[in-house]
Order: sequence, then C-alpha cells, then structure tokens
Amino acid sequence: MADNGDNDSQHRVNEGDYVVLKRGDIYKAVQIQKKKKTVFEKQWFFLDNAVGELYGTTFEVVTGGTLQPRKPKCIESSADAKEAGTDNRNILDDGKSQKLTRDDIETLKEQGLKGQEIVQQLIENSTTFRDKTEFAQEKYIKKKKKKYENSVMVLRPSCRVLAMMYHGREPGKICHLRYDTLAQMLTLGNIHAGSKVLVFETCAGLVLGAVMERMGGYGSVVQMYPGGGPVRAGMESFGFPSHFHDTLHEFPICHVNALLAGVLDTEAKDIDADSGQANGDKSNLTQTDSEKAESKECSPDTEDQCMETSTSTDPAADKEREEREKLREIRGQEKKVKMEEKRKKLAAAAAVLEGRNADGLVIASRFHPCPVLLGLIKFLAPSRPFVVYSQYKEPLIECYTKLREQGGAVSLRLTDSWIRHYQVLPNRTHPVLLMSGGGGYLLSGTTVATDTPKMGPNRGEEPAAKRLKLTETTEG
Amino acid sequence: MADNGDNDSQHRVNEGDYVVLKRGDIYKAVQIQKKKKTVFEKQWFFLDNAVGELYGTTFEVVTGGTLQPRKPKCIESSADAKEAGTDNRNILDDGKSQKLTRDDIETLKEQGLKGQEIVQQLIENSTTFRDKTEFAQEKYIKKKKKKYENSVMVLRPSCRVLAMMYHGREPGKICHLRYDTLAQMLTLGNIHAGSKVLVFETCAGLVLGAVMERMGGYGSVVQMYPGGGPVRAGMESFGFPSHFHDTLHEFPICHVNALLAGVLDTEAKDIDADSGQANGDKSNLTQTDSEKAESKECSPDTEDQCMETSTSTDPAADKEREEREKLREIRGQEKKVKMEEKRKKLAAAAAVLEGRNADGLVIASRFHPCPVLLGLIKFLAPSRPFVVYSQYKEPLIECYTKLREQGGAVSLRLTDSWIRHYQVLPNRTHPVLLMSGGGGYLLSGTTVATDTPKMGPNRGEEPAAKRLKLTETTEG
Amino acid sequence: MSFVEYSEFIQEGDVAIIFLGHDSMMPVKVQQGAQTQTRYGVIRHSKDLIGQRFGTKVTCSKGGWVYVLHPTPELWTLNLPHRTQILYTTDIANITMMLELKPGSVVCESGTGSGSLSHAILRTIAPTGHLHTVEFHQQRAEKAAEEFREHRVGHLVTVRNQDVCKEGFGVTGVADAVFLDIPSPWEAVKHAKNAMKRQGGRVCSFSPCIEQVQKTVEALADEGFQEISTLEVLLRVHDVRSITLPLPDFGSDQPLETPTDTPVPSNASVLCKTTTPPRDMAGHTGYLTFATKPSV
Amino acid sequence: MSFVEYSEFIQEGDVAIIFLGHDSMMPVKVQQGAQTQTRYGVIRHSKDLIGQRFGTKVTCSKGGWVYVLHPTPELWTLNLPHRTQILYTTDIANITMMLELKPGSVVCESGTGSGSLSHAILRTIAPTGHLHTVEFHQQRAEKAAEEFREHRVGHLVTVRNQDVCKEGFGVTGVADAVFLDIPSPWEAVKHAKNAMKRQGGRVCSFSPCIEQVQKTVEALADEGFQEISTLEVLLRVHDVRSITLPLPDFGSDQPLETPTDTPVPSNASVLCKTTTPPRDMAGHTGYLTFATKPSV
Repeated sequence: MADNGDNDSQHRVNEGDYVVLKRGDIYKAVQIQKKKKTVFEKQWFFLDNAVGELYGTTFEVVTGGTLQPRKPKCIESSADAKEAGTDNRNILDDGKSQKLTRDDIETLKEQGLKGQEIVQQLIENSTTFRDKTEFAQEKYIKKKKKKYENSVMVLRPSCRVLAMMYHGREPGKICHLRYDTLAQMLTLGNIHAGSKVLVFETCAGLVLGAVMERMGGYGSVVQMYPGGGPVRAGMESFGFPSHFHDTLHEFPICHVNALLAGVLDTEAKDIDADSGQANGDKSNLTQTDSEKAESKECSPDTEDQCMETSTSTDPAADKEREEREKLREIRGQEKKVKMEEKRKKLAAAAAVLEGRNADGLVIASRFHPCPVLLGLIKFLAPSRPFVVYSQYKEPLIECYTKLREQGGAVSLRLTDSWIRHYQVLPNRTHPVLLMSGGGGYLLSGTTVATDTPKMGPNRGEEPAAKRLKLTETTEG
Repeated sequence: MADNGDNDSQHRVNEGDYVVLKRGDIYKAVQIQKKKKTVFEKQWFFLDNAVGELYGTTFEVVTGGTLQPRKPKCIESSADAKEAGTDNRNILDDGKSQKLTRDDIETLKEQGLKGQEIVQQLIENSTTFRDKTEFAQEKYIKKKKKKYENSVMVLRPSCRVLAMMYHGREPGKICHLRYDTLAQMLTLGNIHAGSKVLVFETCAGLVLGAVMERMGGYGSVVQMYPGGGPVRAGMESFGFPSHFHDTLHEFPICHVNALLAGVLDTEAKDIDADSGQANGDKSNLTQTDSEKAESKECSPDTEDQCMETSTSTDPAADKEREEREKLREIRGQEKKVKMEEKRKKLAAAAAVLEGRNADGLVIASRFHPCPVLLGLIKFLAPSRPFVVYSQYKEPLIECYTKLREQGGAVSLRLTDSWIRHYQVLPNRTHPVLLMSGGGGYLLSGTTVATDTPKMGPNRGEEPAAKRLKLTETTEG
Repeated sequence: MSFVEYSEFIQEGDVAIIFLGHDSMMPVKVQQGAQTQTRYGVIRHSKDLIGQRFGTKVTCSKGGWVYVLHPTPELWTLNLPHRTQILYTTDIANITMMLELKPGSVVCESGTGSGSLSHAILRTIAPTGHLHTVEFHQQRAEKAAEEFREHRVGHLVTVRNQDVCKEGFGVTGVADAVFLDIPSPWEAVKHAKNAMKRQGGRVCSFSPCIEQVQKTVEALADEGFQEISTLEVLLRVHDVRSITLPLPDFGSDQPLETPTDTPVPSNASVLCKTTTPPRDMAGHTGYLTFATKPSV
Repeated sequence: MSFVEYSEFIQEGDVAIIFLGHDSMMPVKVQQGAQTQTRYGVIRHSKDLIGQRFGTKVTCSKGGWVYVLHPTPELWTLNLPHRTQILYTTDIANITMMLELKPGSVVCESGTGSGSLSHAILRTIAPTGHLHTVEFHQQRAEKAAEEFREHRVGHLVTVRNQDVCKEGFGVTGVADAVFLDIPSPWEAVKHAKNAMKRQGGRVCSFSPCIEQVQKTVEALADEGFQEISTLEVLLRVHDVRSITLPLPDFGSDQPLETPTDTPVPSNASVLCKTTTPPRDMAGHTGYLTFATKPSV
C-alpha cells in the first residue's frame, strides 16, 4: 500500500484540540486539556494520553482514569457478526425471538438508545428472551455494555459527528434539527467556499459551525443574532483554525430595520448603551434610536457579569469596598474597550450586509420563521438560494404563503425528510426497529429580482399575482 | 390433497353477479350481464363465458370479444422471475441499469402505474436502457403489455379489491382514502357481526360496503347521509346477498338535531315535502320543522325527475298533454308510495338511533369532520370506538381539540399510515420505486359516559378540564 | 362481555380495561369480592364494577377515578400479557383486510403466540367462522386456549400444540385464509396450501427479516400462489400541541423623534396549533407478504 | 459563472437556467448570437441574456417572460441531460455530510454517470480539493470531462475511463472520501481502501438492491472498515393548499314558531390552509452504506 509521505502531525491529537469522544452511539465534544478530569457517560478519565495519537484511535480506560490506545482489530466487526449469528440461529428455532436479536440491540444502541432503554425494549418486545434464555441474554448484554463502557474513541469534530451528537444528546438545544435535515440545508443553501452567507439560528451554534465548515475559511459568514450576543458553543466545538474566525461577522437583528432603512450609524462611539454609564456626546437621533434598541434587546453579557460580581457578601467591609471600587474602574475601562470592539464589529458586519448581495441565507430557529425570512431575504442578491428550518410545519406554511404574496422568490418548496437505518447481517437484515419520529421541516427557494429588467432598482413591485402568472398552482 | 366435498356453485360466477375484472394492477367492478359489451382498459368483450367458471379464473380475450378460460399455470410467476433474472444480469454489467429493471417496471405496474406512465419512468429513470438495449427493452415491454392486455381475471368483489380499485382509478371519489387507511378504520372501529354501526361517508359507498362486509349481515348499519339521498354505488359493487340489505338503514343528517332534541315526528304522513303537493292534515309544528329541513337539503331525486320530464317539446300537442296528465297522475301515485316507504325507512332508522346506544361510528367524508363527529358521537353508547377519516390533518386537529374540551371520549389519537410495497426477486430486492404520497389521516377514540355513575342520565356535564385531570398532556 | 359481542353492563367473569390516563391502562378479570390496586387507589370489584355500565367512571379508594372500558381486540393488544413478541393493530388491520376476513371465514394461524392477532381474527370471523391456531410451545398453547375460553370465544377456535412446519395445521381443504408468523415460513407454505379450500384463498406471512421474505416468496411462487405482494406499513402518531413562537425584534426602521414611540415589544409571540411526532417511533415491525391460492 | 463561484452578470459561455414556472426549467449554454425557443417565445442570447444580472426577468418574443437563474449543482441536478440514472439532491446532501466533505477534501467517485453528484462534490471541495472520478463507459467519461470544463470546474477534477472493479481509481493513498455507485460495489472495496489516505477517511456506497448492500457490508467489514452504517432517506414534499370544507346541516333542533328563523345555510363551509402530499412520491432511490477507514 502506497503512502505518499504525508505529514502525520495534522492527523494527531494536540493539546488544546477540540475533539469528540465516542462510545457506541454516544458522542461528547470536549477540549483536550492536560490533567483535566473528563466525565463521559458516568465514567471519568484523563485525556492526557490521547495527545500525540492519531484521530480515530480507540482507547481503553484503565485504572486511575488513564487512557491506553487500543490497536484497531481489522476484523472486529465481522467477528462480532459471526458470533452473534451463531447464537441467533438458536433463537430463530425458538419461534419468535428473531424479532429482537442481540444484533438488533446493538443496532438500537448505534441508533442512540441508552442501555436502560434497550433493556426496556428487550423486556417489552421480546419476552421469548425471558422464556428461554433470559439469563444468558442479560449476561450477554451486560458484557456488551461493559465492553463499550471501557473504551472510548477520539474523533476529529465534524458536522456529521456534532450534528449526530446534538440530535442524540440535546435535541432541544438545536430545535430538534435532525442531522439529515441539516445536511439538506447545507446542500439546498449551496453553501460553499468563497460565498457570503447569512446565518440566523438558535441551534447552539451548530448550524453556524456547519456552514463555516463548508466554507473552509473562504468567503464570509454573517451571524445574525437575536438577544444579547451570538451563541457559538456548537461552532466552537468544530475546533476551526483561527483564520476561519476572521471570516465570521456578527450582527444583532435589532439593528436590521435601521440598516435596511439606511439609518444605522456605526460611527457612533457608544453604539452599545446597556448600562447607565455616562457618554456625554450622544447627539444624533439615530444613535438614540439604536441605543434604545440595544438597551432593550442587545445587552451583551449582562448576566455573565452579574454572576461574576455577586460573590462575597459581608466581612471586612472597608477593604472590600476599596477593591470593589477598583474593580468597577477596571471594568469600566474594559467595557469601553469592549464597546469599541463591538462598534467595529458592527460596522464590519454592516459593511458586508449593506450591498444586499449575500449569496445564501440559512435560518434555523425557535422564532417564527415568517418575519425572520421576510426580513433577512432582503439582504440576498437575486438568483441565490435560501433555506428555512422549523420544527413545525404550520409556521412554514404561513411563510410560504406570505412569500408567494410578496414575490421575489421562485422554486419554493416545503419538505421534510424521512430517514431509516438498517441492520445488515447475514439472514437478519431489516430496518432498525426504532426510528426518529420527525426531523423538522424546510422551506427552500431561490431569490429573483423584483424589479423589471430595464428599470431603476427602486421601482415599485408588481403585485405578486401578476408576477406569478406563468406558474401553475403552487409555485412561483 | 383433500376435498371435503364443498359445493362449488358458490365459488362460480353466476349471471347477475357483481364481479371485479383485473388486468395487472387495474381493477374494474362490473355486473355480469349476458350479451352486454364490457369495456375494460380500452378493450371490449363479453362476459358471457365467465358464467359458470370459478372465481379467480383468468380469461384470454379472443376475436369477437369472447372470453376463453386459461388454465392456471402453477409456475408462471417464478418462471417470469427467472426469465427476467437472466436478462437482468446483462443489464447489471452495463453499469447503471439495475436501477430500473423490467421487474421494477412490472412491479410499478402492480403498483398502479399505467403503461404510458411506466414508459415515461423508463425514459426518465434509466437512459442506460437507451444507451444499449433500447429497442430490445421496448419490444419486451410491449410484449409484456400485450400479454396483460389480452387477459383478464374475474375476481369476487371484496373490500381489499374494491378499495384498491377506487384508490387506483378514482381516488377523488373516495376522498383519497387509501386502502390501508380504510383497513385501519375497520379495525379501530371494531366493526364486527352483531353490532350497531353508524356510517357517515362521501366515499361513493365504499366505506359503507366495507363496514357491511365486516358485519356479514348480522346487526345493523345506519347510513347517515347528507343531501338528497344515500350514495351506494361502491356498496353495491360488493354484491351482497339480499338479506344484507335488510340490516341497512338510512337517515338524512338534516334530521339529526330534531332527532336528538326528541322532536322528530316519523308518524307524519308527509315527512318529505320537496314538492308543492297538497297534504292537508299537517298540523303540528314538529312536522313543519322537519318538512322545512327536508325541503332545504333532503329533497330526494329531484334532479333525476327533472331529467325524466324534460324530454319532448312541441309536436302533436293535444295527445301529448293528455299523456303528460296521465304521467303526472302516475307519478303522483308513485311519489306517494315512495314517500310512505321513505317515512317508514326514516322511522326505522330513527328507532335504531333513538336509544343512543350505537356500538360504532365511522366517518369519512369531504365535510369538515369536526361538526360531523361532535354531532354523531351523541348516538354512541359509552365505551365504544369511533374513527374519523379526513384527507387533511388540520381539520382533525380541530376535531381533537374540540373533543378534548367537550369530553366524553378517551384514547384520542391522530394518526396516519405509511405503506410501501416491495419488489422481491433474487438479487434484485428493493422497495418499489414509487409509493403513495399519503393516505389521509385518522382520529380515533373511545366514548365514555359523561355523567357520574350514580346520577340520572340528564345531569349536567362537568367541565372537561376537571374530567381530564388524571391525564397527562395530550390525552383524555 | 365477550370479545365478539358488546354488553352494556359489567358482569362477574368479564375482562374489563381500566383506563387510567393517557397511554395508561390495565386489564382486570372481574371477580366477586376481588380488589384491584391502581395508583388512584383500590377498586372493589363487587361494588365498583359488577353491575356498572361499561364506559362509566369509577371512583377509587383514594378519591381518584378511572374509566372502565369494554374490552376490544385492539384494547387487548395494548394490554395483554406478552408471552412473545406480538402483532400490533396497524399490521393486524392490514392483515385482516388483505386476507379478506369476514364473518364466516375459516382461518389457520401459526404461531398463536400471545394471541394478539387471534383475538382480532376471532372478532372478524364470528359468529359463523372458525380459527385453527397452531402453537409450537405447549405452555403458550394452553394459556391461549384458556384465554379464549375466558374471553368467551372458545367455541370459535381450535388451539393445536404442534410444529406447523412438520405437522401442518391439522386440517385440510377448509381454510379461506392462512396466516404465518414463524421463523421459517417457507417451510410451512405447502401446509398452508393443503389447509386451504380447493377453490382458493389468501395467505399472509409476517417476517421481520428480508431474507425470510425472499425465501417465502420463492416458496409461494413454487407452490403456484398468485398475486404475490410484499409490503410494509408504519403508523405515524401526531401529538396535538399548542406552541408559542417568539417574533424577532428587528428594531425601528427610522430615527424616532420621541422616546415614547414604542417598537414591537421584544417578547412578542404568536400561538399556533400544530402536531409533533413522538421522538421515536416504530421504524419496523415486519414485512407482510400476501398471495392468492388459485382455485384448482 | 462557474459551478463553484457566483457571478453577478451573465457572460458568453455561461450555463444559465431558464425558469419557466413551477417545476419547469431548462438549461441553456449562453452564446453570442444564439437563440433559445421556449413556450413563451424566443430568447435572444446577445440581447436578452449576456450582460444581464442573474435572477432577473427576461421577456420572450411572445411577450411572456421567464427568470434566468445562476446555475447551482442542485439546479443542474434537475436539469442535466440524463446519460444514466442519476443521484438526486436528497441523497447527495446526506452523502456530502456523511462523507465529511469540505473545501480541500480529496474525493474518489465511481461511476461518474451523468455527473449529478460530481458537480455537488466539486462545489463542496473547491477551491483546494480534488475529485478523481472513474467512469467505465468511454463516451460518458468524455462527455463528463467536457461538461466539467464548460462549467469551469475542470481544474478540480480528473476523469478516468476505466473499470474501477479491476483497475481501481488510478490514485493511491490520497483520498479523504470514496463514493461508489456501481453494480458490484463489493468488488471495489479493496480499491477504495487503497485510494484512501493512510490516516483514514470515509466511504459511501449507493445501491438500489438490498443484496448489493449485504455483500458490500460484508466486504467493508472484511477490509477492516469501522462504523459501518446503512440508511435510507426519502424526501417528502408538502404542497401548500387552500381547501374548502363544507359544514354538515343537521337541521333545526326545535319546533320553530316562525318560518323566519333561519337555520345554518346548507352551503356553509370553512376555508383552511393545509398541505397535501403529491399523489406519488419516490418510494426508493437506493440504500446508502457508510463506513470509516481507520488510520493504520
């Protein structure tokens, strides 16, 4: 087998790397930090020994929480299959138990079921197990479980792995966006290097990270965020190289209308006014306006600050007061710097948006998708794809209807997808017994210019009905 | 092989029988009439020769539209498979064409695709066919098609066959009720011999027939019908023995409120007053009321009568006037008889309903299911299942919500089903490439008594919230 | 009460279904003097059940209350003691229709298992049909026969304890329909054919694995069965929900003169009725293969 | 225009997608002086297309008008000339994510077929990745190479005309991902492994038949691939509709004194927004089997 002399170093785990731990079907994103206890599936260990090993290595957890690399056994999975196959033939003779074999169970695990749930499945779905081989079966499962519980695989983070992790562990944090639905979004959105993409999401930063991965550090991404600040935990788990971050902009949605109206003043020194701190030279109305908006919605990190300052209460009052005074001063200083940074960021993001020539728009949030889409679609160039996710169908029906009325988009399509995994084993091939009930809904389409070709850009829009006259029943 | 001397006659086709013709996946319900030309898939023939043959016989159509029974070849289907299999191996070598094999096409046919559609599928999905074996392929298909076109199977009608026939040929006539959804309804409704079942449908009588088949002539069915008269074409295609019809009642829904209020007078002579004909002894208000309702909605066969009378216009006026006079008299007479019959029927149906102790309720209509269910559920005894079909989900959501508020039902469940057919052939097993997009939605549940156990039957109902306090989030 | 006939009032010896709430039920055998413990308190059969109307509310000792329902094959499927993996209503409904069962049908079934399908078959073929059900496992066969008697459908069914692949159904030329739910259905196809009427009928085989389907289809074709068709049905449940969707605050689009001009409050939201699927659903039960035995 | 980079204006030599209405599109190669006939009349490339902005409306000779869209791999998939059965966007999306494709990925593919997936891969791995695509059929291979050049992605792709099962992908130890869409994928598993980087990578095989999947899974396991997983994805389209539901007329519930009391008119109905599925949908395209090659 040829090896064209690739440098291995980029394939090895380094300290500080964001990695994903895997055991069976369970994933967890962590950062490699030396001498730091990591808890994974109720077991703790240190990741120190992972440093320097290749990504994809499986480790045994040995006494003292030390990791010990395990050599990959090439034929492990097929050996498993054969072993199970042999036992299974006996179960088949028993009349019923082929319906939930050990392999089924393993596959169930692969599909995201926890051990407890699997045992329940066992009891509920296949009491033939109990009739004859209950003890052996449980023993086997325990053995299997144990096997998984003692090993952990260290994976390089990727959209695939993180999307499956979030869907399996914390679907509520990502609006129940299923991995295959996310896959559709990235493809329908034509997300690729060199484009300018707008992302509005409340999916823990997973969607943002997925978009950035597909852009590979080329082009620009603007995260349109609601509330106090952009959420990025999910994106950070991707462990992107630092230059990726240079392509990422952020823009608080409470300034969207001002920007669209051309009244957003990003030159102002105190664009952010979440506290009562004096800032003497406020003078123009625009600023007041944006300040108001800020104080209402865009107050960054106030909660975090509260948490920091609410320590220590009564003793040694004098010295403390002094320190508090000092802290406040420092914090004031820090705040100014932060605000200046924020102003610059806002200006940069506004500059990216102002041309209204973005190449893609990806929306996946707990907000009503209709006003979000109708507001943000204005930033897209003509002939560009957009895709909106919602956990529910009804809001997207509204979205579809409003967009048809308003015009400016064609090829509208409301879809969802259906995914089913299979157990593929000799003489025991069938779909996995449990499947996901739903993965959410997508509305996708392509923008078109709303003005007539030879006219100026500000000509009034025609009524949608006229513009859509060529189309059949549902599409523009 | 044992034969316990069953009389074959009941298994043979008789003149006057309702039968179903089958060719490939296409079904058509017809009645056996001698010397009557039958048109099936653009081919005509006479069914005379089917008389006396066993149900399930396949006939060849020979010159002059004569049917000629074909001896069943036991191994035909496996021979087919082998033949196709051999050819298919060659296609596999071609790189891509395994994706739409001849067997696929056959299976598509089985699934309800017409020849033309299949050819289109061919062109669109598998142009490798064209690349290499286009001619041979088309020839093959034509041969196959021809083969099917020359034969016709005569089947005994059944719910299975008729449900598949309607779904394949005229889904609009049965509100797109898919056969598997109808199967769910019959089972969820616990339809069985000896019970008293209410049916409200606008599915051409298919649902009514399906219910009657399951009751086998035992018990009673009340068809609650909207408009001028009950629609029964679908039911008649079942060809039930005449005693089945004795168990069938009909009740116009425009009398439902009157019946529930106890003000429906079925003793009145002229319960039906769709014409201006005099009926001197109307006296009580109840009758007036029901008459009004009738004249609005329940005018039977007026259109038919119009069609009959609107013939012949100007010539030979005198004789014609005379004849017209005569006709009117006869018709007046007939009408009276009809009305008396109708009155009796109404009285009989009202008697069945009055006890409000029906055992089952099946609704499948183009009407908004919510008022239909809330109105008709009142006729059910406690602890009886009901099932409501709608082509759309949204009206059933409303139905669900209202019923939860009103109480009187538990185990409410809104479902739909997903069905997929398979091509099972050696080395070419896969799901059929086309599947039905949807089969409609069902809301099912079980009635419970709304009064407290020890109280009289007319005690006011408790608020639903209280009654439902034991339940979790969605169910009563 | 019987599984093939409704009764109005609860009687000694009946099976009743105690409905405790959403997806929570339990079956009870009604017996003079017996008690049943529920999470809402004790139900005393003599006082609380016997003589009451099915479908009425019963107050338990702790003051909570439940509904007492008349058993149906569908409620039984949800409540029966599992001696084996069972067939559920979605598959049962399709089996019943596709086998063309109706009052008077004679049906052969193997294996009996926990009797989930058997009860549904009996409901449909009563009062004039008959079920011949074959169960390999002796205890299961005995238990099933006992249940059928208790459920007052014993006269409609014959339970045989034998190996259908070796000994067949114990009847010949009588069945309108045959149902197979065994590990090697292809070994029973010949027996199925023998059990069926000379004039033909319908057969169904339920198998979880595609390899079983492949072998069975081949065996059916070899035995001359026609209209061979394999399908799969899944039930999708839609839970009705009211959801709240917050509206985004895009701020003001003009320089405001007075601070009293209030923009859309940031906590604005709309309420919406929708349905959600359960997080997990049954992704597979088994493949259903149907075929017609032609008349000969 | 290129398939990996957006342009604002239409230029000579571009591919543009003429959008004619719902599900009705056609691709055109923009050429000075050329004309394209549509059902709304003729489009003159020089006047109507070149220099216009993508996404604008173009009025045809008969007065009807269309939109001219920038090509994307997804629009191409809907409009490309079919030389073979093709992969559609739903499967492509999952293949792309599950193979972990991104800018810079080196990918091996066989067969090239009509290039539906190839374009989507190229879009995703540009500007620094590379696609090695192998096509058994010579004409198809040549046509694909020509298309890639015309679509200005030729620099990102190497097309090889050979039998992947016998000769492999023509590269060794370079691929991050391998995709197989051939009749006997199990015969190419070894070649896939050889083409992949020593440090591992991902492989996907697309097969319509379950028997192909079974053999491929076995071959993958034998070659030491891990995380072997087979899945199937279907797209469901929901057409938005306004429907009218008539209300039933149950008549009056009391003896009315005066005839002016008007009951609910019998033609009462309610309007409702809903979605309907298409009558038929794709019930199967193929099974996707994924696996990881471990680092060695």
